[in-house]
Amino acid sequence: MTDFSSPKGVSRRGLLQGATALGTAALILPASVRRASAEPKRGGILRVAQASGSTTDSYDPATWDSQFVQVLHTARCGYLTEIAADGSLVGEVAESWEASADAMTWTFKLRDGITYHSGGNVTAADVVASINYHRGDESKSAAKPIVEAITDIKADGNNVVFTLNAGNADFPFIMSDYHLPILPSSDGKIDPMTKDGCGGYIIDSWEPGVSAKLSRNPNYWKTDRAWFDGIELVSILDSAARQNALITGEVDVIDPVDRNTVSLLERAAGIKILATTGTQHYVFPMDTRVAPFTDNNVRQALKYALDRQEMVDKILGGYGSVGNDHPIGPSNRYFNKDLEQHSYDPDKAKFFLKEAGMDRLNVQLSAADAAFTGAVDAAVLYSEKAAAAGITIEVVREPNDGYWDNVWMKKPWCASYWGGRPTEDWMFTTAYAAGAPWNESFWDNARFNELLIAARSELNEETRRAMYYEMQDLCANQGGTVMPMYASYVMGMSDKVAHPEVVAANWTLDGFRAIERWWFA
Amino acid sequence: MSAIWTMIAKRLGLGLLTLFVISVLIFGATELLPGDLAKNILGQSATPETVAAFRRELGLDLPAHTRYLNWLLGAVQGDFGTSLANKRPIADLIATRLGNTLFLALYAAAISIPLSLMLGVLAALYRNTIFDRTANALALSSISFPEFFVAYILIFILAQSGLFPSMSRVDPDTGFAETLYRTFLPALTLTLVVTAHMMRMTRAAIINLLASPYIEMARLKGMTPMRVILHHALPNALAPIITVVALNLAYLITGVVVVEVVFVYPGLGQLMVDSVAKRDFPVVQAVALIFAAAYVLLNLTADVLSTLSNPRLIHRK
Amino acid sequence: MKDTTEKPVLLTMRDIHIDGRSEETWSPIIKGVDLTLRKGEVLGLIGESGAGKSTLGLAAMGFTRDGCRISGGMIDFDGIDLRKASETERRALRGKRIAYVAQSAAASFNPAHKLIDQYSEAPVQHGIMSRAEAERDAVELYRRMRLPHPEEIGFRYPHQVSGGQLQRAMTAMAMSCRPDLIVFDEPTTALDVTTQIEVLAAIRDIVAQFDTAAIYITHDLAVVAQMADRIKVLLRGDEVEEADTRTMLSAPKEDYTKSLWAVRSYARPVQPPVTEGIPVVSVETVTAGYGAADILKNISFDIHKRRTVAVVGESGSGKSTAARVITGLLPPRQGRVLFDGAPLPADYRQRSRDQLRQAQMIYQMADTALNPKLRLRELIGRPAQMYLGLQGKALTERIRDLLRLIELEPDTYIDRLPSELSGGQKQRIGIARALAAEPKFIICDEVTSALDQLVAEGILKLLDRLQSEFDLAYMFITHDLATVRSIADEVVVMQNGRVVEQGPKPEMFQPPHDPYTELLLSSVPEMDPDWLTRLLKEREKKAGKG
Amino acid sequence: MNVLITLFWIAVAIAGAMAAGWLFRAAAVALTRGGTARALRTAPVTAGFGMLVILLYVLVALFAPLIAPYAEREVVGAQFLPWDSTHVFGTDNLGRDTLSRLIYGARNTVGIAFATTALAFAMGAILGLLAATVGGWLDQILSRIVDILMAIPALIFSLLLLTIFGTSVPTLILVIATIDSTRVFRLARSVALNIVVMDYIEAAKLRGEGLWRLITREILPNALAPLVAEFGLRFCFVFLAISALSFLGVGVQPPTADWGSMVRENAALITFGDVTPLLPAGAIALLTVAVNFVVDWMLHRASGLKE
Repeated sequence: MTDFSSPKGVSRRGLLQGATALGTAALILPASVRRASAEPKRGGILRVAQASGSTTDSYDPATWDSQFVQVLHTARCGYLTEIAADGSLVGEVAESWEASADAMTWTFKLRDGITYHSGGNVTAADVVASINYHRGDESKSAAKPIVEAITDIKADGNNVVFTLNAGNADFPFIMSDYHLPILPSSDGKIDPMTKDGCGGYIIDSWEPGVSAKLSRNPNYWKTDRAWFDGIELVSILDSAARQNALITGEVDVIDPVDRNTVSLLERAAGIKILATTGTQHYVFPMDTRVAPFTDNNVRQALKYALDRQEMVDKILGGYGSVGNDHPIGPSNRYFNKDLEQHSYDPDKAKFFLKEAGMDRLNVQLSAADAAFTGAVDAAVLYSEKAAAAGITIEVVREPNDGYWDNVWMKKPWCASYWGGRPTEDWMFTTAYAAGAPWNESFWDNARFNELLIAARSELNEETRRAMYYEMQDLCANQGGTVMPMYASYVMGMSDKVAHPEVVAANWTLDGFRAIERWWFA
Repeated sequence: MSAIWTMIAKRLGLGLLTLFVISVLIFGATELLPGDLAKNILGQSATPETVAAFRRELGLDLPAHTRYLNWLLGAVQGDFGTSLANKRPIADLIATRLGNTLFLALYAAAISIPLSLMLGVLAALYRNTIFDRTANALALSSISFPEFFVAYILIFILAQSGLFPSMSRVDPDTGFAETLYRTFLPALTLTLVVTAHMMRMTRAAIINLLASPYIEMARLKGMTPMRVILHHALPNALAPIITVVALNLAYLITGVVVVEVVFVYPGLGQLMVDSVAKRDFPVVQAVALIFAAAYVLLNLTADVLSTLSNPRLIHRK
Repeated sequence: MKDTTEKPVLLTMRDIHIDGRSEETWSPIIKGVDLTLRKGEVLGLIGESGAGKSTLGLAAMGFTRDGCRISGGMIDFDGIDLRKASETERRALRGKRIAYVAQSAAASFNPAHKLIDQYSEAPVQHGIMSRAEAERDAVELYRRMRLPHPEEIGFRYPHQVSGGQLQRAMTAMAMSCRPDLIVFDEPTTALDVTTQIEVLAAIRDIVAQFDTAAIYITHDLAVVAQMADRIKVLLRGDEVEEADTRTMLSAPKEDYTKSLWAVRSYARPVQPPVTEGIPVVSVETVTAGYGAADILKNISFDIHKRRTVAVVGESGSGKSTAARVITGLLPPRQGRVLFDGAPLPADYRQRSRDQLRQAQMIYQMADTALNPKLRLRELIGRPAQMYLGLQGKALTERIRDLLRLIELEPDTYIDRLPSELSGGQKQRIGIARALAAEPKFIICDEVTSALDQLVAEGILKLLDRLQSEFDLAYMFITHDLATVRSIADEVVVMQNGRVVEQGPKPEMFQPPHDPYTELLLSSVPEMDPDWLTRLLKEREKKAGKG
Repeated sequence: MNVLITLFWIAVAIAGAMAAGWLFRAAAVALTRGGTARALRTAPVTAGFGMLVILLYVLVALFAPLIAPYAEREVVGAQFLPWDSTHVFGTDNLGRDTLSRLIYGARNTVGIAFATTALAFAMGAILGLLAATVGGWLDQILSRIVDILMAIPALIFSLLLLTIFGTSVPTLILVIATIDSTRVFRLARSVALNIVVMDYIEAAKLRGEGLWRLITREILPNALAPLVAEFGLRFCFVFLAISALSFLGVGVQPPTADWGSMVRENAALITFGDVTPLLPAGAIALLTVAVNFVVDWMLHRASGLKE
């Protein structure tokens, strides 16, 4: 689908997904592909077509909000830390890091000998300036909330010392966020519009909204990365055009693949499909402050009135898995395996409606493909299945433009999506805690809120697990969010393109790093 | 001839007025659109203070009429400002895309205008024959398919077989022949879209004249049907044909965003749509004015050419 | 007149049948006419509209208009069977050996090309001359056609040349390949009388010079009398009779021919001029015009009850503009119009409904004056409904009365559309519409000039009867002096926006005349075959003296 | 060889269509009387075919619920089922029956297109006739406004307006109609300019007729032929406008089936050689061709050319 989605939506995506997926299930490749991937080698120009990219894109890291700039600048820049393909955290510009006992002070030791494309060395002062750019009252950065906890940053020789306002064991993960590249500085400030960076590729030319050309950084410090000689990133908004470009061999990789036709594409000669499943999930949050959603029976009725497997099959083309009305996925540490899976059950839905004192229910569901690809279709399927339970869902297609401004968290029931969070606490805190800015269902459950705070400081693994299990139960059976499915990232590529056995699932395109991780077979 | 100059001057004046009104309209419309650039870039996370800071920096805190007047003042002096979103001068942003848009429009026109005139003349000559009706039905079918669909079909037939590229990626370094080759499919798509209209108009304009006494005279002078049409009817049918050609040229310049998207061709349409989505007002204005100016100028050119094609209007008694 | 009986036959048409298609059926237009033409001979084809003159003339070229077909008969042109010949063969003849001169030169010259280009087209395309030769030849023929500035006139566009000159240029063009036969299709009908003389003379001379055979089609007997060696009379696709010109004029055999000849004799008794009483309409020192130019310059005349004032002049004389001033469509710059002694507001929009009602107008072209989409019931009924407030049955009764007044059977016609009427019937509807308002005064703007003579006479008689029945005052705008003779009480002669002479009709037709009136009067063709020759001699003599 | 076979089938299709048109015309002539029958008898076979197709579309639209094997929005199976006897044209991306969607699409698409065009003509024609009749400053103002609206690219303009006002069907109709009405205005005005110089208009003015009657009784009936012809064309362009808008993300509300959106939804399949998207596109094309065949005939009649 062509995505003329509001930039607001995209920036929101950046914010909500702005963390790494800890413990996400990495893709395990079939044996045949594994063989082809065996030996990385240098050479070739990789051409990647993506569904985003706008003429208004810029070099300024404060504004990066779409996949095109995320992938482009990740190739150009280095970060303090990097999420490895298996989900673990490794150092990049930082060689190592350590925390004080209360996890409030973090010291990062920088790697020696990393240089910018322009030749200068990466210094601690650059790190301080790069992070400070997003902080402070005058900051206009979309990353401001994730660095808000930092109260102070100091350079200490080759070390950088961060002081936080509260302990946070996950802080190094935050430093891998794509908004936070390390850029050259002078007088304690970075030039946000600089084209310089310390990543594996140098931007030769970039026409925003059209394409970018990059060439390999000859002085790149990583010796086992950056196999391609050059990169061409193209923005192809139209999904059919993207597929055609792959079929006709004009690009090597496309992302994403239209799930409607992915099975047809798979059959084409010389083309393979790569899908990675992480924590990305699609939701239909209800405003629990507004009737009829104030009544949990109504919410429960709605949760039994949709056919999740059908949605996975028809909306995701099978590339995904069913959800259970809470945001914790099977790859999470404390995923509640014992929780009853909600399934399509019109009788149960009717039962709950009766409990709510209703025979019939009429509700409006607002959706636009800006929320997620196929959102409108998903809403239509929902509406069809719900009819059997005496529930009439009127699907309202909202304009993509302005969706996140006018519809999301404004209309009583709408479509939305989450990239997921690496930890249960982070996910719940962001979107389910009472008063949280993105608590899209405005849910306020006393028990849940209490457990959330308790679990954060609970050190006993079993107790903690029990708490998170209960929270998932609360979320699923009393929460205001219908969560039908987890969606995989689906990419298409020429079978000449090879990648490591393990492909990162925290983001699409191997965690935005396919450019430096992949090679031509 | 002086009458023509007066007309041109008058029409240019009216054209400027049109552009002015359009700039007000577009400004008003972008004001009505929900959200502004500051909020778009900052996202939901922004505190009221940071939004204010952002707006102050971009001048979005000023009242609407002040912002408009500032823009107008710059525009009158030829300075269209910089994009709010990425700070690039709008002139730079637009230059290559305008070139691309014009190139594609001219390319499509270079195929479609001779083609449609030829078909129109032939259809008029062989009117009500199988040829006429087939050409007519084919032309109508081609305009009744949505543009993107025509594009997909052409890609399926001509690109997947490897004859032509499915993407029209061009940059200033691409050679002319190569550019022609790469943009062939979008040009062909647009040709299919506009040819029918021009062909039908050519045919109708010619047939409309066939009952004229001077056509009968030409036939009675023993002229061949082809000569009657080309030499006697066509010169007198030029005015409506020129008008419809101008309208279609204007469409080729201003209305091809869908084709740009499908063929990944960096033209003005995509820029306009992107800028509307981002509420990047100065860019929206600049592109809208270019479109409107193209329309006004093409119409003016059409009127001048129509006048020149009519001896009654240039050779007074 | 020349004797051509010894010359070889050029064109033979035997038992020609031509059909025309209307809707889905073919109906006959020409029903078995024979025609023979010898080299150098001029045959006059005469008849009213619908007689099939033009169709027959074109058939002589092996040509039919779209929607017509030759369904029977034989056409032999100088040994070539035009019906059996291929289209290519026929095309090779057209323009080269058979040429055509159309009624309206202004419409038949291609507006996009210069005269000389159109002249050269036939000789160059038929491979007779080179372009340069054709241009030299054009100048020569333009000179022979007595066109002013023959060297330059060819380089003008048709719209830059006057109607009479265009008609001569077209005749020259027809001559460009020195054809054996020219078909003249009403070549002077659209011209003013004074211009007509020159064109007739030029055509006659050149046909004689090149010894070209001609078919001369016209509805005007006096004209054909000057041009033709023989005359053939057609009526509704049938031949009535054929004879040499003098015989035909002096001793027509058939009743129809006689009735054609007789039309010119209608004249109603002249009523004495009114000297006292308030005129119904009084035009006082009116000057009016469009833009900067004055079309009317200080004109005055009165029209009394039960009287007909004929305003005569050639095109551009300002007679129609005078009507527009009276109706209020064109407010005058100076002067005023009085109605029953009271001044009328200059602009019709300021006039009261009753003032509008009192003055009605009948137009020249009934085709454009009647809304083609309205039925007669509404066309006639609307004024009665508006002005007199008639409704329902009373209205229908009134409409039926009006239809009877104009001699149309109400039951048959009341729900017809104008397109279902003949030309004369349409004009009658125009009259009924004017009468429906029960006016005192009617402007008749060239009401008969688009009609055949017999039909026109009927209209004039009707108007005459209505005038006495309803005490109407008429302003009769016309360029046709014959009409003036038959119907006017008083005459106003206009030229270039001025009144050159005015007075009661008997005086006007008696010398001494104003020179312009003299020119007008003398230019009206007469039935005498020698009239043109005589007139030209007289004018030459005068010019010689002067 | 393949080309020959294709050509053969195209020829067969054309012959079949013409035969159908001929039969329909014969039937229509037999069933009508008077002027209508006479007019019909002169209709070319193409016009007969056009009328037959239009009639079929209208019938399908009217009786959609009776004809369609399944309901408009009913999910009847897996997605993209192949063509078979249960689902003649297979199923769409959500597993709805394509044939049923096509049939209901006739109702929605033709309905919306008709409403839009009618509205555009009501606005454009009235204002255009008014401008031509009154002339002077009113004409100047209206013409300038229309010039300005026409100078803004239609697609982008409608996108802007729909973003501002939302994409409900009434808004959609209103926005497209407004933009379309500028074109109608131009046509109506230029046609009327040729009519207002006629003597019968002068006669009506001199009679003291009011503006409304002047326009509705004297001018409109005479301007009808070119307006109706334009109506046919504009009517078809509405489908395209809706389709292009749905390409840009604004269009008819789901789950309403409309051909423009159906083409859009399934368009990508054509690049895999699947002809399913050709069905709604073909439905639009067939109607366009049919309407224009009829329009051509009506124009031909109005022009009075005899051939």
